[in-house]
Amino acid sequence: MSRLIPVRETILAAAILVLLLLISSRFAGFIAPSNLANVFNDTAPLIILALGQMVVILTRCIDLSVAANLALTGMVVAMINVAMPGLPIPVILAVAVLLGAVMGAVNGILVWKLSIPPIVVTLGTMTIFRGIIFLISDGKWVNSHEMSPAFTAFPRMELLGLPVLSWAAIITIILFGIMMARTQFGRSIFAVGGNPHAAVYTGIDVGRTQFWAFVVSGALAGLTGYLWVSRFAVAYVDIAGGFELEVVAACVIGGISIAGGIGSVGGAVLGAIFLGVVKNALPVVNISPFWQLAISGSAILIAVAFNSRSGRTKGRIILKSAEATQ
Amino acid sequence: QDDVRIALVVKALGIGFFEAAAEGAEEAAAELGNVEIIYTGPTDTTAEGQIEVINALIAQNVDAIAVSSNDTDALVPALQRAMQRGITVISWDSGVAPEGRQLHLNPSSNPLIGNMIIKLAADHLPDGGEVALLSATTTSTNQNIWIDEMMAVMGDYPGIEVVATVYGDDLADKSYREATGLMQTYPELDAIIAPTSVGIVAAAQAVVDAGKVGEVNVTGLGLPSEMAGAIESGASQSFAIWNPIDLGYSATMLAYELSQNGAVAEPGAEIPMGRMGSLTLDENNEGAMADPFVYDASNIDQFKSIF
Amino acid sequence: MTTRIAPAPAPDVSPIVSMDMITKTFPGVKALDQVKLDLFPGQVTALVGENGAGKSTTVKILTGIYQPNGGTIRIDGDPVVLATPDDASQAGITAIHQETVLFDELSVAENIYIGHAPRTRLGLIDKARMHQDASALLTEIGAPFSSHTQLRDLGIANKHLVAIARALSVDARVVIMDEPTAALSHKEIEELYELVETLKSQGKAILFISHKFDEIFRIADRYTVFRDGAFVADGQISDIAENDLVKMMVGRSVEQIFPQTNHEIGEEVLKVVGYAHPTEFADINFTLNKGEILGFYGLVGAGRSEFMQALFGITKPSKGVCRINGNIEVIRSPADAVANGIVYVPEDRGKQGAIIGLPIFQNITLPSLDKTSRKGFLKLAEEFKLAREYSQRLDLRAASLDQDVGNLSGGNQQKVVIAKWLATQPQVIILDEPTKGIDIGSKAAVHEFMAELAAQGLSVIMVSSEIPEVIGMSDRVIVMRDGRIAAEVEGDDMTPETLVRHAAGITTPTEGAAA
Amino acid sequence: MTTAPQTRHVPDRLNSRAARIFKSWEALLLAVAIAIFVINSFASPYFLSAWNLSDATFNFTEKAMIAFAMALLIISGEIDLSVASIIALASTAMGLALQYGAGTPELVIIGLTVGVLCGAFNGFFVTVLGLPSIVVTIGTMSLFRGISFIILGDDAFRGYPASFSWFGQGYIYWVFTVEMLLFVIIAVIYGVLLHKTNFGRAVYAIGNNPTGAMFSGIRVARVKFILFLLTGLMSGVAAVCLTSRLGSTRPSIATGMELEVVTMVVLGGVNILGGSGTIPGVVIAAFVMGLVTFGLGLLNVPGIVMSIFIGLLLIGVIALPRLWAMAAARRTP
Ligand SMILES: Nc1ncnc2c1ncn2[C@@H]1O[C@H](COP(=O)(O)OP(=O)(O)OP(=O)(O)O)[C@@H](O)[C@H]1O
Ligand SMILES: Nc1ncnc2c1ncn2[C@@H]1O[C@H](COP(=O)(O)OP(=O)(O)OP(=O)(O)O)[C@@H](O)[C@H]1O
Ligand SMILES: [Mg+2]
Ligand SMILES: [Mg+2]
Repeated sequence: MSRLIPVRETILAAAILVLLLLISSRFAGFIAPSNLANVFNDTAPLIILALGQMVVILTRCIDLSVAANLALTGMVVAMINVAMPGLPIPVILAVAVLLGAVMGAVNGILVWKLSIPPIVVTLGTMTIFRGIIFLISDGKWVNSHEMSPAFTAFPRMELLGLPVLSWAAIITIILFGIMMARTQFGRSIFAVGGNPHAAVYTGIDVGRTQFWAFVVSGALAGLTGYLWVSRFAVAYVDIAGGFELEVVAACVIGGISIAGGIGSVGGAVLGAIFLGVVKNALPVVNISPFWQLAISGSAILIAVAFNSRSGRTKGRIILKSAEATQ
Repeated sequence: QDDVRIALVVKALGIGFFEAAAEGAEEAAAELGNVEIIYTGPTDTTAEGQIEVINALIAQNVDAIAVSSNDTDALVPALQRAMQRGITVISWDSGVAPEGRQLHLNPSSNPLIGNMIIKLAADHLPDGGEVALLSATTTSTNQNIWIDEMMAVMGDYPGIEVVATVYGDDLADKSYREATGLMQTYPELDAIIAPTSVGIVAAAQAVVDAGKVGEVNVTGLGLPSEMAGAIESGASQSFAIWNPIDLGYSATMLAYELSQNGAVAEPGAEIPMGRMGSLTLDENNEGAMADPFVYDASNIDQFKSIF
Repeated sequence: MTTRIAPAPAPDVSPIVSMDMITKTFPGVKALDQVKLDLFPGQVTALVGENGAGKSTTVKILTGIYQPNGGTIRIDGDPVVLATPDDASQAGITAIHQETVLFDELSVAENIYIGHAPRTRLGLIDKARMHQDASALLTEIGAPFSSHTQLRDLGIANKHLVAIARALSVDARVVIMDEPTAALSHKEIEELYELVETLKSQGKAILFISHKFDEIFRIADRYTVFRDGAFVADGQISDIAENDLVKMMVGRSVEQIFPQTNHEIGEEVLKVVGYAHPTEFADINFTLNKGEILGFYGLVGAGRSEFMQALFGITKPSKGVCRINGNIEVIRSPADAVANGIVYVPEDRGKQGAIIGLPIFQNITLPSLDKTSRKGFLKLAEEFKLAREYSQRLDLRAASLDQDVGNLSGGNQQKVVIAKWLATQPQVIILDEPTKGIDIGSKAAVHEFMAELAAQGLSVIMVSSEIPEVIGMSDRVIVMRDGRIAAEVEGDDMTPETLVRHAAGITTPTEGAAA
Repeated sequence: MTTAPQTRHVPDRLNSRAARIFKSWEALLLAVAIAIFVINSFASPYFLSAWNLSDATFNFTEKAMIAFAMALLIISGEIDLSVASIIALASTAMGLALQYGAGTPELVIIGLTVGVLCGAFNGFFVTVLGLPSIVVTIGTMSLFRGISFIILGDDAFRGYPASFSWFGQGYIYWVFTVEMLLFVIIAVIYGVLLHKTNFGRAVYAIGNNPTGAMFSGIRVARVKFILFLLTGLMSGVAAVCLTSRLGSTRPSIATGMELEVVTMVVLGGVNILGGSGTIPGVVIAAFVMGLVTFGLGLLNVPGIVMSIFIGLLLIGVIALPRLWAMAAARRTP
């Protein structure tokens, strides 16, 4: 029964609706479809990264290096673009995804083969990736006028009324929906996080699954790296600084259990959208932007307290069964 | 031979404006002959980062520190320690409180800049209109001063209304989002004034993406090399900046004068700064280098490859 | 009811699987020592042996979870290496494991098919077909729930049915069942027997592990006996008597194991009145006297551990009082319990008992730190003194006292846990399945020690699911069923038959209810 | 019946004290620290100067104060990512009090109290509601700093009294700063607390097996709550020092410090999953990080490049022994 109506997602969606209504009472234009499309577009990178992070968290790991991965990939593709302005966008995309995946694989290998705790691994690679950006760019910015028009135009290109950036998020959501529900890998992810011991009995390699989760998260970070850099038309060391925590926050708000095994694509997406709405609404409803941090912090606390209440395991009930059989 | 070591401490490494200032510093060093420039700074714009850098410089016993600070007050104790150890300390571009430095070099006089940024917007709004400010961080000293100066002269521009001030933290994505938010909240908005080189570029990009070129004019302070695209697209009619090369050059010259030639920083003093003439100090030991210079479609091509 | 289902086929067919000279060692334990095991098509082979004899280890080797240190496995006469669980299912071997190895967050169908779900042409999991197939399987084994149910919503018995369905979802030639009936009710057990019969008629080889002799004699065709990780004997069930099988299993007759209990029972120490919990247990009333060994018997899942943990202050009872030495005491936490002289040696040694990662001496002194320290500051010399005293008393076998307790064998870990509690000088010691998973030698030592404690005036509560142990050790036995006290038996009433009858809730005596 | 068992003698310890120390993580780390010290003295002529070394300690003293409390928290199996935000909130509270005329003693008391209250807030969510600490403190990390932003906005509090500057800028004797003294005192207190008291033993027990610790009569929730209080308190102390050193409060104070604190703790040999680690290890790790950043700073290496070294150090010191073991295992199958 609880399966038919996913409680957490419904409540989160309702919370977002209420939030939208509140905002629209202060500023009606916010819920105009065109503006909502803008908000979605602005939240697209967060959605994509949150999905990658979700996979990692489901396997009982955490990836703190996503933002640094994004920034490094973004810088590399920007520099490639400056050096070879003629390189077609599909090649750039492939490079970005591949590079991101390689960085994810580095994390994954350290977790899988050396059994170093994921938080230590990604804390380390986070600083290392950022440092590498500085080394390859010499700390310099890549500015919009240095990038080729095709490079910066891609994420804004409109298809069926929505920019490519939004489509990237939508396609990622669909692919993840299919992957998590309908593929062996997706189900293994839940199994590994839910009960690693049992996963071994079922023939699922826990370490290998975690490795691939990191690769997926890295690849998405790479993709987002290109989208980010081209959308804001600038690349430098610090882009998306601290974004990793926002990504984790989106997952937590979306009901993904940090202990692994519990979570859904819908939850991650809604969690990201919740943060996106808050972030975009503050400037327009004239709440001082200084409130943003406190609001998202409170949202995390409320969400996690709520999720743990609704998700508390029932335990086995010895007496009930007694009553039933008598 | 023992070189004179002058440290040019910037808000953060990698920002085009400061890279250009460093070039100017090298130019001054070459002119002076026996000067070694240490160009340094934190990687992100934090006061704590600058303090660590300054501590390292004190330890190296450099001759002078010229700093563009991330925080008016937080650097003071560290800089005071530097002065106690006999190091010449000046601030430039973004100042520190008077007790933390010997003098401060303003790129231009603050009232002039404050007036300039609103004038740039008003010149294209003969019938008045709504303008909004997109600043850097809430704590950036110079932006805050310029905005205050601007507010002081608003009486000269009747019909122009400042509807909001937002902060992009000198981050491209945040500035972009704030600019987009401004255009949504104030559909009638006529101009965005961004007195920061990061914010102005992001705002111009946001205007282009919102399809509001021609409706919203982005202006403020920016670098020709970064703003060339915005002028071309029409997102920005004009903007201003002083020459960062000159600024780095002047700061180096001043530091050299104070530490090597016995110049004394006191109210009313005139301190030479090479080809840029001399700096006259006011009662706060501050002085202005030169007027800001306006760039628009007529001259942008000439400067965009220089800085 | 106990009609033999089918005559044993002639033993001249060749085995599908045969294990030969298989050895498996764990750090500090030789779980299997050159054992052999043959499984024939269309026959049920019962693998019998005491706890820790190596039965489950054998299962894990056959299913590719553990790798043997030596020996050969042959399938249809050809040597194979089963490196992963996948290899094993490729080879046609499937198992219902002793522990439920399932996923709470997945649906029943997904649990059944994880790893080998039917695919659509695009390579995606075919949900419709998966649920269809799963439903068919569930119907076949008589499971009363839908394939869409989320596993977390099922009770332990139903979870076990899912595990059975999972094993059957693989088209296997060899089906292994490791204590499949331990958690099932009568009706489900009957259906399982029918299922075994069907599988047999399909020519599959079945390995059936059970401690229940009645069912072994009812459904098995052959037997193999392990003792202490070594092969003892195998043969046709029809050729052997129950008593002989027991003897082979234990290596001596059952009565001999238990020490003479010549302790004196004194006045009342503990009285529990009306203990209840909203979901786990209700109406628990009993008394415990000085120097008494009180046995708690019941089927696994009867709620004994839950109640003991409430008595120890871990779970909070909703009702009930507890009187210690005549005074009413409120026990809200284990710290309160210890202060009142009640200590608990838990069933789950790894999780709840030993603190793996801490050295032996620190494990022993942990609840007695107040005694070995001054004003909250540790005094190592005192700690070692205490640890030395109790490790000697329990005859602990270890390289040194500062060795990680995790490096000890199970029996010695158990000794450390008991030492830890004895060092607090308690009045009442609760031992939950004290000999579960420890070797025969240690088991005897624990039994002997228990008797010694009682003789010294300590009151002992012993929770055990092993009938011989309960009968051999206890002065009095309380039987629990479904969270309530089903009976209290004493003296000559303590027969295997009465205990099983009360534990299973059978009102009319049945034949062959116990070994 | 078995015969009366012959009691065996089990020795107290297997290895001598010297052997244990020699093989320890701390010994390895100390060797690294000494190596860095020697390399630094060759790399820069300015390194071996008392005043410079004294200045260098500011790079780590405040972080280390928190790291000691954090070490206990991590050993117990929890973590607090909100420490830097606690500093911001405590500093803001001090600034606010300053506006109402508080003097130095009041400022210190307020800073410490706010720290403890924040710790209690975290502790409540973790121990009473039973939520995972990593998530709770990611939330409070935003919340605490967010409150500072709400209070301060784009403003700053300045004008702290001269006597207040003693904590972050004062010297006890010659080159020895007040912060150094605090660092030493706190290190000793936490060293004793963790290694020499019943409380410390309980922390280890909880970290290795929380259920087992509870079953052994340890009040697990209470111990964890106290650890959150202590971490909050230490953040309060660091807030006093940092505010005093900077002479002003802005909401962005100490941004990102939590990760440096965690890095220091992990580098000090504390198992991020709980159960093991020592205070001497953290002390040495503090020096290692301080020496690396100061040494590279003298060479004017940008901070971000230093962080590569720290990142590599972090992964390297954990990975190398494991790679070693794997290689050894391969050689002798
Ligand atoms: N992973 C392991 N690590 C260390 N020792 C183990 C491990 N698994 C099993 N053992 C030990 O191997 C021996 C055999 O255990 P096994 O589980 O095979 O017994 P069993 O015959 O199935 O017992 P039971 O009837 O209790 O299920 C025991 O002494 C056990 O403690
Ligand atoms: N619903 C369930 N889901 C999963 N595991 C269960 C469930 N019920 C019981 N178990 C497991 O079965 C085993 C036996 O249960 P446990 O010993 O806790 O039962 P109990 O109530 O203490 O009964 P007793 O001690 O009388 O056997 C334990 O390992 C327990 O974890
Ligand atoms: Mg078994
Ligand atoms: Mg039990």
